[in-house]
Amino acid sequence: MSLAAIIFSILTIISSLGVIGCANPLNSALCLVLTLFFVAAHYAMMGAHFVAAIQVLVYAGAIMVLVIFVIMLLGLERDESSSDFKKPRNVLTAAVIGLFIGMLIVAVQSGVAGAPVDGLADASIVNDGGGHAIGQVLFTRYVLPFEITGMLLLAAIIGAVYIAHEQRKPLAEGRGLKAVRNRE
Amino acid sequence: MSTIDIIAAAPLFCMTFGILALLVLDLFRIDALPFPRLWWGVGICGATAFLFWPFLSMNETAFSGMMAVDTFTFAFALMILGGSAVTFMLSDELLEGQRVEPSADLDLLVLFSALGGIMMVAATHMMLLFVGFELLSICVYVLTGSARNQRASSEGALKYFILGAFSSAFLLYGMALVYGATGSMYYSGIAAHIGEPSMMLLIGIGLMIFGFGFKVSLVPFHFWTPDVYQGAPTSMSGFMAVVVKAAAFGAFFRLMASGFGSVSASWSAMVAVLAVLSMTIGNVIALRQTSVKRMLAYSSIAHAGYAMVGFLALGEGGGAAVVFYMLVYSLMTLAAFGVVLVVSSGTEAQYDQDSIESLQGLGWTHPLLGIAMTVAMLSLAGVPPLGGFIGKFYLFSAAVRAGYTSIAVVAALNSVISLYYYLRVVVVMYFSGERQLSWEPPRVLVFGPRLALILLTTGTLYMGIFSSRYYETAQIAVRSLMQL
Amino acid sequence: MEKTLLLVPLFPLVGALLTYVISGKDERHHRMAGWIATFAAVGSFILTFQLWRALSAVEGSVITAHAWTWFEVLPFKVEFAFLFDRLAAVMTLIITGVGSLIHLYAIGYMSHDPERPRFFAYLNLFLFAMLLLVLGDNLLVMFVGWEGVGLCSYLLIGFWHRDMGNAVAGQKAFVVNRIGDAGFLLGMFLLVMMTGSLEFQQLSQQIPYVDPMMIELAAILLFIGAVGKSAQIPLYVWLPDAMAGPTPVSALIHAATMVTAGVYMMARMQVLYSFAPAALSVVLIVGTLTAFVAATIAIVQNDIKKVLAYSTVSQLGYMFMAMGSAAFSNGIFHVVTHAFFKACLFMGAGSVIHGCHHEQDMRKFGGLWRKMPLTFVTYLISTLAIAGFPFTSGFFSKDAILWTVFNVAEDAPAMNHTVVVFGDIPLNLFCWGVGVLTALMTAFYMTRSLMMTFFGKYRGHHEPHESPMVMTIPLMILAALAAGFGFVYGEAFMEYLVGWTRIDMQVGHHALAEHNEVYHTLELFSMGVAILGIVIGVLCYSVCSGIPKALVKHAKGLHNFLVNKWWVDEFYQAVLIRPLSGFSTFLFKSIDRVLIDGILVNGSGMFVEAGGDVLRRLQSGRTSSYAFLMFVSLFLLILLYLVFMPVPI
Amino acid sequence: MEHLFNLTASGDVVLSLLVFLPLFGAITLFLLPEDNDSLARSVAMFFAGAAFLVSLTLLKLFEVGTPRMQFVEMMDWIPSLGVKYILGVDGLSIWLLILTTLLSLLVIFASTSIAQRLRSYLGCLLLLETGMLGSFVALDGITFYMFYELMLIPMYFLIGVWGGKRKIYAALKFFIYTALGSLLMLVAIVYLGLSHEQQFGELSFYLGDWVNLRFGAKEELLLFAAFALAFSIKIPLFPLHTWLPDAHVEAPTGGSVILAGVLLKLGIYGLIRFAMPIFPGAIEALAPVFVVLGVAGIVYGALVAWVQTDIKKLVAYSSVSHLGFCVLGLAALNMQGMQGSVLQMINHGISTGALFFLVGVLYDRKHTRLIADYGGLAQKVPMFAFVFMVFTLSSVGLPLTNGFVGEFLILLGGFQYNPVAGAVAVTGVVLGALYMLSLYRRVIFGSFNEERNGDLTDLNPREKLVFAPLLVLVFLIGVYPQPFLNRIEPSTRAVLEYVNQRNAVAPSVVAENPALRRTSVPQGPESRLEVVEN
Amino acid sequence: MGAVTGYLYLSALLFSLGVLGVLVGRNTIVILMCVELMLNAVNIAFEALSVHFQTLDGQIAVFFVMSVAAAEVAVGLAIVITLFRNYLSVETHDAVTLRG
Repeated sequence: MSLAAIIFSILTIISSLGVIGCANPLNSALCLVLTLFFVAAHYAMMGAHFVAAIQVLVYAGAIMVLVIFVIMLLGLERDESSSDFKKPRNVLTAAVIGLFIGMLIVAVQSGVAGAPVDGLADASIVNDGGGHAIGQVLFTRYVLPFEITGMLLLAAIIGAVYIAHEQRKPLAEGRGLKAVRNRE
Repeated sequence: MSTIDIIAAAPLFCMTFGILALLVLDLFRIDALPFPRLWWGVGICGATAFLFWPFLSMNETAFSGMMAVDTFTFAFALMILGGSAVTFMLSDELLEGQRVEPSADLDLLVLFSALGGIMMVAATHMMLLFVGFELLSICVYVLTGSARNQRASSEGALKYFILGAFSSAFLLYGMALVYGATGSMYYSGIAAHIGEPSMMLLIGIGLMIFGFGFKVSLVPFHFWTPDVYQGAPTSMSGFMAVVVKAAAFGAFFRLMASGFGSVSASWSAMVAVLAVLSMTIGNVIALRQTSVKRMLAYSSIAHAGYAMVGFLALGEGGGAAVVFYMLVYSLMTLAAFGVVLVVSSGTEAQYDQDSIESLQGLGWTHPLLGIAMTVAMLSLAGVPPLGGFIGKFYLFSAAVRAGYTSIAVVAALNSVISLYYYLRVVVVMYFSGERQLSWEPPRVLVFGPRLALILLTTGTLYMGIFSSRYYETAQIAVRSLMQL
Repeated sequence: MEKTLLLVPLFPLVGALLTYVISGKDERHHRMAGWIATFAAVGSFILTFQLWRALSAVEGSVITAHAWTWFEVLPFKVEFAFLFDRLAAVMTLIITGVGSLIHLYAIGYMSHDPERPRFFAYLNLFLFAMLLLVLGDNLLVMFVGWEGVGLCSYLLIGFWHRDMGNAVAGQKAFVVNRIGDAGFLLGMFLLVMMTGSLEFQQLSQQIPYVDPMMIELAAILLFIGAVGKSAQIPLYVWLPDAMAGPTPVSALIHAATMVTAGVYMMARMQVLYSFAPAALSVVLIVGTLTAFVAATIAIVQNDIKKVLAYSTVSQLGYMFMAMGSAAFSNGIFHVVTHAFFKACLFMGAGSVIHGCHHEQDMRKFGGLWRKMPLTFVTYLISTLAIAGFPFTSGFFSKDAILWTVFNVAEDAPAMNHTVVVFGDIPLNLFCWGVGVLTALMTAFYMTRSLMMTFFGKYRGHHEPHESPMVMTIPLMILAALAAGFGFVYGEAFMEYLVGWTRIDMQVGHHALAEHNEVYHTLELFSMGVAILGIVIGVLCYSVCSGIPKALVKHAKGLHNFLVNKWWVDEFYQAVLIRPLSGFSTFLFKSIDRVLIDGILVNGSGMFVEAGGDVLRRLQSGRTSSYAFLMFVSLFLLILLYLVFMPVPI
Repeated sequence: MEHLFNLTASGDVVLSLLVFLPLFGAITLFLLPEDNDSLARSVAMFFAGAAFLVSLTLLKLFEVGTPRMQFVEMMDWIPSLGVKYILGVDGLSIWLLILTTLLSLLVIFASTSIAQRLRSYLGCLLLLETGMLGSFVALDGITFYMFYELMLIPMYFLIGVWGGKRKIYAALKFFIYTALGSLLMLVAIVYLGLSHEQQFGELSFYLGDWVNLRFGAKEELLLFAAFALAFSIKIPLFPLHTWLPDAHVEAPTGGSVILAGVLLKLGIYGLIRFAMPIFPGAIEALAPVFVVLGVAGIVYGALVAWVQTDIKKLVAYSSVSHLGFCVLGLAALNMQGMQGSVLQMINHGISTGALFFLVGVLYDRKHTRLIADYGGLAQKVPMFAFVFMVFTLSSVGLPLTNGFVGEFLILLGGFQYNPVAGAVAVTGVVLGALYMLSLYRRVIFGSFNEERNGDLTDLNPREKLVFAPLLVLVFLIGVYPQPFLNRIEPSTRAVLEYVNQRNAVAPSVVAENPALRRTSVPQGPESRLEVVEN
Repeated sequence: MGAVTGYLYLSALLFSLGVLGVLVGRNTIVILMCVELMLNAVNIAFEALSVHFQTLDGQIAVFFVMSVAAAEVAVGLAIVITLFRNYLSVETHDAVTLRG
């Protein structure tokens, strides 16, 4: 790994520690934004510029804005929920996760396969990192997952709206086709 | 778009069109629908199921290898669509009782999750699997929280969401590790490149088992099930217990069989442990439950344990046993949840009345409900003439054929333990004299639930006696899946 | 000929059914019942008499009749068949003869009992069962009769079932008999194993080839059955209590017929016993002891029926002494004579009780010879007979037994009476001595009962009256038989029987004894003993009536011991009944309730539920703890199977 | 011997008709209007009567003297798993069928005391009858198991809905106790079916195919243990009997008559039909265990019955003792014992069934089962006393009653097998007299308590009609049992010869552990009998 | 060659930190963010593998993961709002009515 990558990795880890460590949800949200930027930097370094752009645009931009908006909406920026690390359970959790990391590292060292199998294995496409190649693959091979993801987003919207919006009418004469039918 | 893609796409188009049509109609509040909204949902499910029929005889993959068009997908699609249709029927006009504001959005979400479920089962590519998995999960999180102003429902939704997201992240990480270890996202690609199972692969498989284990509610990952089933409105917990679990089992089986089939020696030990734990702990805790929904939740955990036994005997007909068992399991559990739904969806006093005492004397006052519940309970317990017994019988024979006789004995003993709490329900309904509770479940049943209960009960009985035809289709399904 | 043989048991059966059918109707039918039953008994007596007459004409003097094959599990087959030979003839004549007389007597005795038909039905049923026992062609048909009579004695003893005491006595009789029957069953099984069949002809052919040890065992087991049925030590306790039944019952069942079944069985199985010397010694000892013990108890009894009951036990002891010394014909001779005088005594006692309005305590009698002359005379004759007064039938049969016991040692090769008791006295001499002593005591207590009942002044407060003719006729007939039979037909009877039993040839044959001077001295000696007993009895209870009271005062302990029947009942209660019921309650309470039900069944249920409670608490409801538990278990699972699975790192 | 089991479908349908007739009855009952009791009873009577008549014609057509299966029906049920629907009747099951149909008919006829929900009560009885008949004729492992479990549900409802005070506990205990045994048997059945696939290629659950299977010693013992456990719970064999008293005490009269009359026999029948031919080595090796438990059951049942205060509990424990006899007969592995055992099953069905009817008569009038509440009934109800006397004698095994023949053969067989066991078993006969007569005395004799039992009425014509056939049977079997034995003999002989022949050829289990060798009397009894024969 | 393993180490580390955050976190929104963190860790792994294998599958996977993450957050926050409306707090340890 190049030196820059290592530096950015350390920065990413520090900022993610910040996300966990901060008592105030607002601070941790900001730390998360920082982490996302560092991750986008990693993508860029790896040559996937388009992905890095999307990362910054979608993740940092849209999702985090929404999160911070909700934090402000619920007025949580003031309360200091202390996720103190001293509690015995948390220490145990940290220990288990340490072991977990060790296990993952040992696993990752060996297992990575050599040659790619069925992907579009030519360096040019990857390197130019442009949207063109991704778009081309996305709408030929991955068309079904793409459509389903569309469905997914639509469902998420309907669900979020249904569940979060203020209750407009008292239960009895709720709008909707059935209620109307009853009225005749 | 080769012909196979068209055949594969037809049902999906039909379903999507139905959903969007419903959305638009509801959006503009045009009551063009001559019949209540729920029958629209049933209509869509019916049409899609009809379009799935050509899958029965085929055995290829469509959408450039992403989606499998074979009997296995057909079988599970039928189950998922059937389950959704029955959920629609069951919740007809009973939603008020569940403190749920009746609106088209719910039906949409149910249909979306059904679509997601089918995609999961049909997926032969990890990405499609993941996206289907998420579509199903997202919709069900919302459905759980659909009784917005009830604390239990929102708490259930919260728990389900956090733990669901947590486990899907693990699933995803598992996929990444497997992708790293094998170099391909296609099940066939994975199977081809597995070779000597490296530690990274095994951990990947382990994490994916965690993700699916959570969805199927196997024991170490089952903690959410009782709370969510109790919190969610009964029709939704019924939907989750049946459709979601069936879809998760379908995808899990396809992944394990065609993806990691060749290294089954390595992960079968883990599956065996999960199976035994689920059976035993599921049954043992269920003994002490007073709430019917929580009891049914633990019973579904136990039954997930029984179904996992099928995974141990991939070669020797275990798969067919799992497919058949899921079919029978869906019939029994939906019937049970249906009865609880009807009983607890009366006046204000009833809403959180899901205690076993609420069923008191039901056998005599409401013969249909009584019989449906008794058949469901006895079938879940595995008493012979009913479907539950035949399902268990297939599972036992597969396990014994694969040499896991000791697990078959454990399963037999667990059935005995389960007898106790299933029979307690029958005791409350028939043996403990007249009804002391003030309220009565609705005397004359609305057409929807009545039809659904009759269908489910006769289905359970039918499966008990004439099960061979369905078992053969299940065998064909699994055979096609293995060579894929 | 076979037809009549089949009819003999059938008559009483039909009689029983008829009387029972009309039991529910009005008063007129009740009287009829008695006569129907008696006609049935007399009818079967006549048939038997005909058969007996025809018997001598038949070659080999055996008539057999085969009804049907009862059941067969090849190679073992059981037929429902009857055998009529000399022995059976004798017994059947006694049963039907004495039976008819007792039926006649019962009509009078039970004249004002509301449930007469039921009584007579049971009596007839008893006759049917007894005839089955005696006429049976194989041990199993005999066993049917054996248990049948046990049942009838149970029904008859508990006839007046309003009073729970009678019912308990009836049940005690049946259960004790059943203990004997268990031994009988085991004997039969052993015989089936050894010889493959139970028919008497088959057995007598097979037995010589069977291993001697098995023969001894079979003999002992069958003897246990006899002990149960014929009330020998240790299973005699039911007979005294059986006096709770009406007196005709005691007369018929507990004197003449049923109790002698054991003796008949040994006679019938004499082939087996002749090959089992050790068994015979046991029989001899048991017989002697029973005779002695019963006699001692009879002395102190005050209830007239109890006296006669213990006297029956004692006389049965005598019969088994005869059997024990392989003198089967002598035993049967004593059975016959005993049937006569004991039935007469019981009926006499019955008519006394009937006269004194159901009073049974001898201390309430006295001076009845004037009021009931006929009963007195017949009672006197029978007492003399039982006491062994010279030239009465009792004397002849008892003397014969004492004689065979005395000199059995020399000329009975089959008998190995080398068993020595008390220093060097050979067993049989010891038994003879005890036998003589018992004869003395018998004479004494019978005379005592005679004196207390018929002499002195009347101590009761009822107005005694003589019994009607229907009761006194049987008394007179039997008294005559008791007096004369021995003298007139003694010789002919022995000839008749000995002709039947080939074995008796070698053992103490009566005729031989004629020229043997030792026999004559013995005869005189036993006459003396009998007369001495009678004289003492007369003296004690007439002239110097102070002696018994003085004796009672001095030998307080001994008297008390005897009055309480050697504490045998209490002994059984303490050693057998109470511990058994204690053990069963223990079994039920602790094993059934606590061990199997409590611990195993409910216990496992509770264990599983406790497990459920523990695991339930794990479900704390907090999401973060769920996530924590899930993650930790995942980690452990992966660790677990990574460690076990040999995976190249 | 193999010829016995390779069947050809004989084309007639009488067995299916017999088995499913009550089922049709139950279904038509449920379609009837709810409240019309007399209609319900007449319909139930019609179907039960029809079933009885069919069983009688079956008896008439039954060919005596041949061990082979008759009226065989063969049909595929679950082809993929080789599960076939095979019915057949032979000497072992013909009398049990008739006993079932007779007792069911009598129970339905005598169901006057059931006040509420008579329709469902009769429906449960008919369903129960189907289950019982099916179990007795089924020859395929799964079909047998299906009917075996089908019986549990109606019996569970009979006890649970119409039972006494602790009915729920008793019903649950009954169901779970039996289900535990039967589920282990299910695993064994599955294992057998699969091992047939390994050894002979195709999966089969038919008894005839299983007979050719060969197992290792430990494997055979384990499988036999699974079957033996299920059937021992059903019998009930000594340590596993605690469900019986509770089930009997709480069950309604009809329920306990059927439970005692027929359900208990399935245990013994199952052992003879399934366990013996398939695991001859194991049955030979474990015969001593069964003898010991059987004899223990006899003595234990008798003693505990003696100290009971509740009549039904007393009769229930007497059943434990009686069936201890049957087990002893079975385990003696000789002709006398086996035939005695099969005959004793029928006798026990008649005598104990009648005894429960009698208790029912008292319970319906006075609603109490405690012995102390009765006394001196002879004066008030003489007819009842007479009938009670006859069945007490039959239960005690008095000669000329049905009890004696069976008991005699069993004790003879037991004695030949092991004299000590025979001797202890004979004490059972004595104890039997003890507790039955003490029951009879305390209930019937003694002083009559007018003010408490004054209103007792004697047997009404309906009850007399119920007892009449049973009385006739008691004396018929007692006096002339040969026709019954003729039909039982060929089948038991076939099974016994097959077991001995298999053990002679490949004494698999017995050879390995000689300790389990059968104890034999000094001279081998069989040899002795042969000497006599020729 | 070391690049991919390096990034995999990084993703493993980030993933574990995310898990730690979820297990320790008390505020629902913080847990939500930690889940996002875990998903990002996986994205890094996918991207690294895509580069290593020289194929685009990994990158497309990242796209799908991102869209799923977005949908998840949307629904998650909606649930948090209803939770807030019913429990007036977003602490997970408050919502414990369902248990046993």
